[in-house]
Amino acid sequence: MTDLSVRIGSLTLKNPVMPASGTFGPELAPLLDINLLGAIVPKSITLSARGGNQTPRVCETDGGMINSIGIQSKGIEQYITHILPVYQDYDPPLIASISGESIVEFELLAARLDKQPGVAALELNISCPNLRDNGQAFGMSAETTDELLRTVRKVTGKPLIAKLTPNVTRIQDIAEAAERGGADALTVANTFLAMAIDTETRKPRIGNIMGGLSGAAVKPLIVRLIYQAHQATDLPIIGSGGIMNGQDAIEMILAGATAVQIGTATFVQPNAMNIITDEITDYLERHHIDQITDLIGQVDVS
Amino acid sequence: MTDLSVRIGSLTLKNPVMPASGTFGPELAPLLDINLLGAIVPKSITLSARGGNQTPRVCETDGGMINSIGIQSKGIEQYITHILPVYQDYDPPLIASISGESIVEFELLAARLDKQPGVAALELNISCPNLRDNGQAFGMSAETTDELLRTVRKVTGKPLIAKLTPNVTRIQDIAEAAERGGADALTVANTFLAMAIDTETRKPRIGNIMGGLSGAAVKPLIVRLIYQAHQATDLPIIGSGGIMNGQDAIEMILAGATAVQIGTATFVQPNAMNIITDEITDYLERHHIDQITDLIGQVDVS
Amino acid sequence: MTLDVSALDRPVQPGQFFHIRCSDNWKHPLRRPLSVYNYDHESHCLEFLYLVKGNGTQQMTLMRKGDTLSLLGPLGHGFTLPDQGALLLIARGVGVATLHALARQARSENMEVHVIMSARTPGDLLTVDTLSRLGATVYTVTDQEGTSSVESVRALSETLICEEGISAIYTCGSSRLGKLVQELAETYHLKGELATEAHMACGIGDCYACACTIRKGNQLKTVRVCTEGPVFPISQAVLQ
Amino acid sequence: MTLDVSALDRPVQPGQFFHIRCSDNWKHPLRRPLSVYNYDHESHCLEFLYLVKGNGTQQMTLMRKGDTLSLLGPLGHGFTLPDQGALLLIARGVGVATLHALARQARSENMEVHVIMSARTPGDLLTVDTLSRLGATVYTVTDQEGTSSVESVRALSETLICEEGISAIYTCGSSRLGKLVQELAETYHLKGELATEAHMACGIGDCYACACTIRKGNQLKTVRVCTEGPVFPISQAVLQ
Ligand SMILES: Cc1cc2nc3c(=O)[nH]c(=O)nc-3n(C[C@H](O)[C@H](O)[C@H](O)COP(=O)(O)OP(=O)(O)OC[C@H]3O[C@@H](n4cnc5c(N)ncnc54)[C@H](O)[C@@H]3O)c2cc1C
Ligand SMILES: Cc1cc2nc3c(=O)[nH]c(=O)nc-3n(C[C@H](O)[C@H](O)[C@H](O)COP(=O)(O)OP(=O)(O)OC[C@H]3O[C@@H](n4cnc5c(N)ncnc54)[C@H](O)[C@@H]3O)c2cc1C
Ligand SMILES: Cc1cc2nc3c(=O)[nH]c(=O)nc-3n(C[C@H](O)[C@H](O)[C@H](O)COP(=O)(O)O)c2cc1C
Ligand SMILES: Cc1cc2nc3c(=O)[nH]c(=O)nc-3n(C[C@H](O)[C@H](O)[C@H](O)COP(=O)(O)O)c2cc1C
Ligand code: FES
Ligand code: FES
Repeated sequence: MTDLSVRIGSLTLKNPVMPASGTFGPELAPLLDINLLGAIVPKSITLSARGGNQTPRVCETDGGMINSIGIQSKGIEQYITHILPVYQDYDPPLIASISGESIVEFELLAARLDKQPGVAALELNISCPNLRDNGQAFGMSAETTDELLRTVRKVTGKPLIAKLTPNVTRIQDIAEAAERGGADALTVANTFLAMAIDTETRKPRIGNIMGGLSGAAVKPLIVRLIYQAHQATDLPIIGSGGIMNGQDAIEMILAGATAVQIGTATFVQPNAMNIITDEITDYLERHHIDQITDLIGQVDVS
Repeated sequence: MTDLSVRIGSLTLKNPVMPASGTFGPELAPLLDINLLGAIVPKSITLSARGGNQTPRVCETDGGMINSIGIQSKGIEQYITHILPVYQDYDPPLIASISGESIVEFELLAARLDKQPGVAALELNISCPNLRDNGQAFGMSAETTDELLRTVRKVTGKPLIAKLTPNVTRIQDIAEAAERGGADALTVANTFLAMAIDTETRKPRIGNIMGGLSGAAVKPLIVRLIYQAHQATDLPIIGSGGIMNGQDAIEMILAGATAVQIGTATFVQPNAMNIITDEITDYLERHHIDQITDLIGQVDVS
Repeated sequence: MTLDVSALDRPVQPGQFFHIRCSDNWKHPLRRPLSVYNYDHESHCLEFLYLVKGNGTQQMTLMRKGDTLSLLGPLGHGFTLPDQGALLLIARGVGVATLHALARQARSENMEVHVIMSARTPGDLLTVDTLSRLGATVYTVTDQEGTSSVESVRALSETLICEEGISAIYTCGSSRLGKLVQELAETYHLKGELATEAHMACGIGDCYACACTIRKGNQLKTVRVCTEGPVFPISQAVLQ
Repeated sequence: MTLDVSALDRPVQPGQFFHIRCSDNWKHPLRRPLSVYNYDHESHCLEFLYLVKGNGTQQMTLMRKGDTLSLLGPLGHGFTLPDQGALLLIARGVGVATLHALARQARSENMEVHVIMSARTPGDLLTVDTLSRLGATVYTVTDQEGTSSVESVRALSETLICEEGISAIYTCGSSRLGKLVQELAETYHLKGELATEAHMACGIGDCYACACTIRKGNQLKTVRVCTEGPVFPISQAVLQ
């Protein structure tokens, strides 16, 4: 029997495959076996209601897509009363992605969710390129990252996963800051700030001018960021960006990821996560590897 | 008659299409009409001879490639005696790309080339991810960029083009630093630090572990970087990264580029630059635009 | 394009759409939404009518008899028929695809259907014959003939409303005509519905890519076209 | 794969290669190098023999009669024949492709050709028959039969060298055999050449992707396989 289970801080997942925040919802239930996921990750939630960004909010680019949803949300209270219960009847633990506009908001969100038994861990979206001006994010500064983690750490005992931005000069510095601040794990990474212009209309193809690039096109950048973050910290890493199949997931695990998140692939094929889990199992069996944890960070750089 | 000419500092190019350093050589002559280029840009030259990096030095990724050539060069003297003369008989002005391992080396290289009539401008490769440890580059620091430009500025009157790295948190800061330091133009940008792993052998697919990603996959990131740099400075920008056809070139010009460099596309199709120039002309004619300069930065963000 | 969708076990409403993987071309990963043009519940034949716009629709033209296509659907909320009275459909361009399905449904329930079809040139007018064959009365207007101005369409519509016992009015494909329909519905107290479009990623309600603003009472609300739409009561539409 | 390359106006040497755009699949932009397996100067027929390895070669298998292919070439430096004497070719796996062209050329100049062909299994031995038909003497060794160890090949080679008047020795496809050939060439003072492989981008000498290290005199030098190679004098080869 191949053992797919992995640990993210104190949390054990039965397999390393989970959705990327913002690309998953209960609407997938008829198309995907949610109980076969390693974890459930709903869309990032904000403290108060937000309308989201201008349309168009998505555009296709070669081998990927740009999105600028801007976190449309009905606020934390509605999340607790309406969103969390929807997932109660599924087996996988729920990782709540939270997104504040200030450190205080992150603190309030974490404190509020700390009391929710339905929340197994928190993912701190300190990296959304679509909330603040010109793609700025908390995760672009090591100091802010450290302070933010430190503040949130004080108000909750649940595992904290810092979702880093790839739009930085040295992800190692941010990874270390998150570890110092008390993160239990890192998600590497959110989307890449990007832009596309329609040459016929001369208009940006995203209403908000810029947005976040995801999908296959970004994979070689994410593999590099995982490798760098893994060298810089001992924290478990959740790889996210461009995974389209099991081989991509294995590539990230070899680079240093403990688990993986799937986003864009789900838009292409709603049951992509189930297929990817099967492909990971096939790979392990073919290579006679008993436990997936034996692969983590095992890229051979000799 | 459509006017394709553009100005890069004091240099006038008859059209905005030129090769990206490291992807061009006289061997293209039978396959490409070099006299139809806006400029000639040979491979970056270093002060002393360098052997380059371990093999494999290139690998294909989805919609792009990673390279880690590491600037194999025979040194500046051989460049002056053997490389420059090769291009003497072609019309387009030659932009010499120089790559130092220290600010002093950049200074020495610039001083040496300042006296060469065959060199119309200098491109400072302050952004090669393949020279120093783990993809570090001068262009990752605004201070170093400023100081480097300032130093080089003192030793040459030729137009200075700073080739920026995309692997930074805020390209605006680096663009401003280069402008302050005395740059006449910016190339946006060099390659993205990237990594790929062969899941069967578990080895990195590049001998040097990491390398620089180029090709179509990076275009939406480069368009964004051009847009940001154009907002931050008044310098003419040479867009570079992922241009495969005339429409891609127009997209970058709308984002704020004055000229464009073509690299990976030449590997796919050796006469790509000639085709792209024709496609740009077709676009201008179809849209009844007399001068390409009327398009620069004209993305409609209203 | 006609497909055999025997696996489909749900009813398909006019106005609903399918989210289509046009090819396995890695360069163009996203699915494309296309309205149901016609669905025959007996033969399980599903038809789309589409305009070749970019790569996705281009790829679809390359499909040959016997090829298979990955579809998600039927998705979204379709049109609702009035309890009685005649229908007026006002379509522009390929917007006729979705209204066509509605016309067919209404005709199958023996309702009277009038269709005003607008296009740039007479050559761009689609499916006039099929609609006529269904027993719908078709009026065509085009830019080229100078008959498609909002004012002309308004005049024609008002005549029809007054003379033909129209109880419900539907539109798709033009925001100028959408506005007109909104005014007509309000003035003449008609049931009115509008089919909207939006760029989509998931197509099933998860990603909020397809947001559009609607008016509910006095409040503006952002909803998902793929889930709350693509058909909305015309009174809720916010059109500029 | 056989191509009509009537546009080709240059002679093609055995050991040279073509740089091939295997498809216009955007996902896989780079060209792939393939050695000339056979070129008929009269009919302008160019043949490749390739192993299906990854996407590029896979795409090539999808090509049908009548399709066209974008090729750059002939590129690089090919093999040189000895002034006289017999040739010994030692090939492993698909390395036989490039040596095959050499065998054909040598036979057309009436030189005697001996080929030791090594592979994992007898089923992996390629083009034995064609080589025999050309008049080459073929010796096959395989891992499966336990006949392919360097020592066995050395013994066989030494016998041939002593008995068949071998004046030049060529190899491709295995660095262990390359080393052997290097030793044999030195010991027996034979002309020796090796065809190498390297990952390439441009294929024409511009990008320095295809670097390999050679020994010239006492110095190590980095050269481009696509331009200075792919065939090198065996004495220059640096093999580990
Ligand atoms: C609910 C709904 C029903 C539709 N029904 C029909 C129909 O029956 N017949 C028909 O011809 N067209 C219909 N459309 C429009 C159709 O989806 C687009 O024409 C199609 O997606 C264009 O894809 P492309 O690859 O050819 O063009 P491209 O311009 O290459 O597409 C690039 C991206 O933009 C998106 N996109 C481009 N135009 C539109 C658009 N108008 N609406 C939504 N996304 C767009 C594409 O889905 C793709 O993601 C409908 C749209 C919606 C939202
Ligand atoms: C000068 C030369 C001549 C060759 N002649 C032949 C021949 O006659 N027959 C034959 O079967 N093979 C030959 N090869 C090897 C052939 O180029 C590779 O098998 C082929 O490129 C694999 O491409 P792929 O897309 O199938 O594999 P993939 O593994 O998907 O290729 C991915 C990338 O790696 C490169 N690559 C992978 N393997 C090699 C390799 N061994 N050498 C160089 N690049 C590689 C590809 O070109 C591509 O860029 C030759 C190589 C060289 C350098
Ligand atoms: C439509 C869309 C919405 C997203 N929303 C969020 C979000 O709310 N919070 C977040 O942390 N990441 C969000 N992301 C980023 C994804 O979680 C993920 O990190 C990214 O898409 C890269 O993975 P992929 O290439 O597998 O899609 C979103 C991505 C997309 C495409
Ligand atoms: C094989 C290769 C070698 C390169 N060598 C250099 C170099 O020597 N100096 C430099 O400034 N950029 C170098 N680059 C970067 C290119 O000049 C260019 O900025 C990059 O490839 C992006 O453009 P593209 O997507 O059109 O290839 C190299 C790129 C490649 C692919
Ligand atoms: S397209 Fe994803 S919510 Fe509508
Ligand atoms: S492949 Fe470019 S120099 Fe050889």
